[in-house]
Amino acid sequence: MTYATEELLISTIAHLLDGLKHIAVGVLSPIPGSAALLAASRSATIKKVSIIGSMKEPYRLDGAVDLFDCAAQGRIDAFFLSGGQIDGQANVNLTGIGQYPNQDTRWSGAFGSAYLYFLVPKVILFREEHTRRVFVPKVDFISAPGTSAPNVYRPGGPYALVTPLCLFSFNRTRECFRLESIHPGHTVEEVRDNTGFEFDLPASVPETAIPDSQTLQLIRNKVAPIIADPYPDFARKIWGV
Amino acid sequence: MTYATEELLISTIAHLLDGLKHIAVGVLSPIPGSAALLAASRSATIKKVSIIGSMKEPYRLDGAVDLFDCAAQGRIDAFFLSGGQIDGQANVNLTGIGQYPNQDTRWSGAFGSAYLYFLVPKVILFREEHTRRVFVPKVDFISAPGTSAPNVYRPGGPYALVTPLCLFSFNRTRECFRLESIHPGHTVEEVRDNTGFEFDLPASVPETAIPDSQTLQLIRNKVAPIIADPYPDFARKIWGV
Amino acid sequence: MNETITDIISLINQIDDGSKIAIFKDCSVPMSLGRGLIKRQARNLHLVTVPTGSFLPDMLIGAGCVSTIETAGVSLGEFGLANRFGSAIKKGSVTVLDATCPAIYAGLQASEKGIPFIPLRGLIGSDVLANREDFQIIDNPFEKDDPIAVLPAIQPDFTVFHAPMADQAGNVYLGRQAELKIMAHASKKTFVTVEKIVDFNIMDHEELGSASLSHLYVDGIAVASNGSWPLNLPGHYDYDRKTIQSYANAAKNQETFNSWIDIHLGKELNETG
Amino acid sequence: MNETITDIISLINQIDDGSKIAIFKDCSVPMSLGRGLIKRQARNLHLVTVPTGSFLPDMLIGAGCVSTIETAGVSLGEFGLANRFGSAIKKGSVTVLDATCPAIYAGLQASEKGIPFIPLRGLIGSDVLANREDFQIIDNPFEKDDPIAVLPAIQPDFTVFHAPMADQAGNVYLGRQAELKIMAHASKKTFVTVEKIVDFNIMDHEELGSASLSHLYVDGIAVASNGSWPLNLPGHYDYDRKTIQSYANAAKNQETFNSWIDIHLGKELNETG
Repeated sequence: MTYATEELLISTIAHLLDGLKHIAVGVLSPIPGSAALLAASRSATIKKVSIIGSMKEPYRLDGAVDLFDCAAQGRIDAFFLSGGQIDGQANVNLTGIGQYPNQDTRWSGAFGSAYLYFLVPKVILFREEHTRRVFVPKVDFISAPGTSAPNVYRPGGPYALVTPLCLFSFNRTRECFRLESIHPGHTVEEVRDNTGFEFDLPASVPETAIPDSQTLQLIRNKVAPIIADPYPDFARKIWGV
Repeated sequence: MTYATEELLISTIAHLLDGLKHIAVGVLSPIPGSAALLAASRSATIKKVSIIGSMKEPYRLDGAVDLFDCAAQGRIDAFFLSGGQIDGQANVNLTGIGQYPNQDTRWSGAFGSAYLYFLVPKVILFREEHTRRVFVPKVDFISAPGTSAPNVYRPGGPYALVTPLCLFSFNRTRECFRLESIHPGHTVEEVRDNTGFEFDLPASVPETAIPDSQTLQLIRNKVAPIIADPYPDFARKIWGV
Repeated sequence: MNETITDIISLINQIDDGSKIAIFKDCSVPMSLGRGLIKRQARNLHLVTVPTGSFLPDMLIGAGCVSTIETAGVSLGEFGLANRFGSAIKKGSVTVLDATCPAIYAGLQASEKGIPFIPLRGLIGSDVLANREDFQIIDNPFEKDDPIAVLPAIQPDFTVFHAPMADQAGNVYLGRQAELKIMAHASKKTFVTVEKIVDFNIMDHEELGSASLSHLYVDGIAVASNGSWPLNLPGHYDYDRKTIQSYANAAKNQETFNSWIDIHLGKELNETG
Repeated sequence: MNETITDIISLINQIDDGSKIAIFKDCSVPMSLGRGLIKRQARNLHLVTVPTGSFLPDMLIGAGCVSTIETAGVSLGEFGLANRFGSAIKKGSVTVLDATCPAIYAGLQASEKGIPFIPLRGLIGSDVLANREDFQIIDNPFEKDDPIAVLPAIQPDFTVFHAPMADQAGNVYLGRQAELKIMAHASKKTFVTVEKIVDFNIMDHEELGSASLSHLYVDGIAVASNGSWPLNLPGHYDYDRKTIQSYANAAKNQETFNSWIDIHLGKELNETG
């Protein structure tokens, strides 16, 4: 079966969520949201997928305070972050470019990053643009640090980075990313050319597994109708629903 | 008009509440509760009387956490405390008699005392038994201290002590009570004989004002039907309602 | 069927001896479950009364189930002193950790927020604070010469309560008792007995939803009809004053307490066991 | 008639220049009241977005009403960057106090509890913390070698929001937006615009009551029909996407923003002024 790039990304992220209990997804995250729903649709362990901003059961939360408290209680196993800039130590910049505070380009702000990144065991970084503009040697502003001193309370942190080119894992001891697989049609050179930071590389980099037909059916039949509620434009574009 | 002792106490306490905005009343407090309702019935300033444990509007609170938060926000002007023992520095013992922790007699415990006593500007102490057993030189256990060091955050504290014999005020600077008035039919000697602590005394102690007929009508027509809801036995005993 | 929905015996058996258990003050009290703990002779429980306690803590203490009680006060209210509690304290058979009502709530709210401690006003100069080795006074870091009490987070192993209803997904309608949410959020596990299990999703219901606890925080649910008896369930049934009075009379000494318990646990056996 | 019930002009005129104002993120936003503040040329406002902001902060900044914004982020969401906000930051005409979402909530909850500060996890090592002179790191007094951030309480002068209904006593039904309670509890005063004022007591209603704010915390109420327009009021009306898109386009530069505001404030004048 043919698949859309988005479906490959959904499938790749979903593999990272197997065996978890509670996955939370932030705003403006149709692909991570779809991945969480896909994982839940085939996993007996996943008790809840929370979609921030959703007012519908079973995806809604009891308000935003509840979300943050829930994470601090250790009741959220995975969350997604993105960044205007992400560097090789998994530092995330959601705040802006240039000299703070009067930045040349101001983005939104840190939101919950410098909190959930510390408390949620598996934070998956996801960005749909894989360029040296995004993946920089050093972020201009650390909205949330990728790593912390050993005495800092930090049960959580970066677990993986998914882009349209590849999947990285993050090694918390070595404080750097490792290229785990390259999506079909892309090369190590392409990843290197478009990544501004150094990363670990296995001797031979496997190709990312493509979604099998069962997975695609789950995505199209189970996930698409649900994700169309918070993200109608996305669902229409990818699946015509 | 003749009046019951309880009506005199209700009237005496109500005078202490004039001009306030929000009065809160604890559990098992029919006389303070009636006094608060009486004050509210004739005062334009009183916006709310909260009766802890009441499930009825407008007397209920949004839960117990709300009560304590509300006090800390400075939104409760008066509250009532009692004590198994009360001493001359207005220390209150709600915990028990004898050597802590294995006390010979254990009462309930401090409840909210070592909090509301600090935060509510006018805390009125009320006890229906005026004996040396209750009003002791020094409490066995300070559930809540009457006074604090100057650097301790304490916008609140003891304001008055009402008993079946008399009305005391509390002088926070001198850290002692002052006899303000004696209820009709009682004497300074009687107060002295039954009080285990020293207190200030004016040259001439006035008699407590008895409730006038308008006050008694308010108590019987307005207050009694309301207080009968949380305290049916009390209302039946005093007013036959 | 959701696997969190089970029977009351299963819940009772999962509450190990030595557990730290949070119980709400005077309504939503899981009396059926409490009697079950007495029946199975639970031992060394660490009770956290939220923030005060009445019949259930007194009964559990009288039945020898409790080694520690963390409380702002235990009393039978208009029915008088909690005599099994008082007697155990005098004998020293139960350790009491005295607190204030807002201190209990604040400790639970700290646990709810995943913070290790929380500051709280009051307490300074009281014998409550003087006897709590786990409470401290620090300087407010934002103000000169402003001492303030700091309290460690309270994380119970279990919150147990009784509620009007749950749904098949495991969501529980609480009604006005919003403090039950704090307790569940603060605890490792939450067990709930309910009057009934309904067929609609409670959280989908616009008005019930905001007064309900998400299944995310609920680890076990069992139906227990009249599960708060002889205490009340607001909006559903009132106190059984006669039974409560008979308890208050019996609990004045251990022998009459024992007889009362024998009679009433026997009853429980037939009703829910 | 309760004296807290008044008209929107009266509320707007009571919000002095320089006030610290808390606004909820993306629903229950008092847009009518916000346009009124622009119309009366309010100045030097200190906005606290709870915890993030969208159109209203961007509009108020574009109109020159704001000198400081305390926020976890400002964005028009799917409509893109908040360009008046970004432009003001670049020029330095607005001071930004960057925070995280849970830090804003925790600061308000500290004010709600009347505690001067509150600890919070995260933040350490971020440039958010590094740039907040009013945030500190202390040692957890209950654990060795455990640094933790402590944040001062946030006490706004005003919380302002829009809600479905209020009653004659001044109680306000909030629906699911429980955070609005925290904001009102934390603030010196709370002003609410509502779709309607109902004749029954909201607090007496078993199901509405627990999702409502007591009149004790409400200092002013005014009817503003469609008071959240062009934003949504959950359960009542949806976003007006066309108007929001026209704003997002116009706000890309100051001139087109000014024209947009002129048109839409004129409209407001006729509708509510």
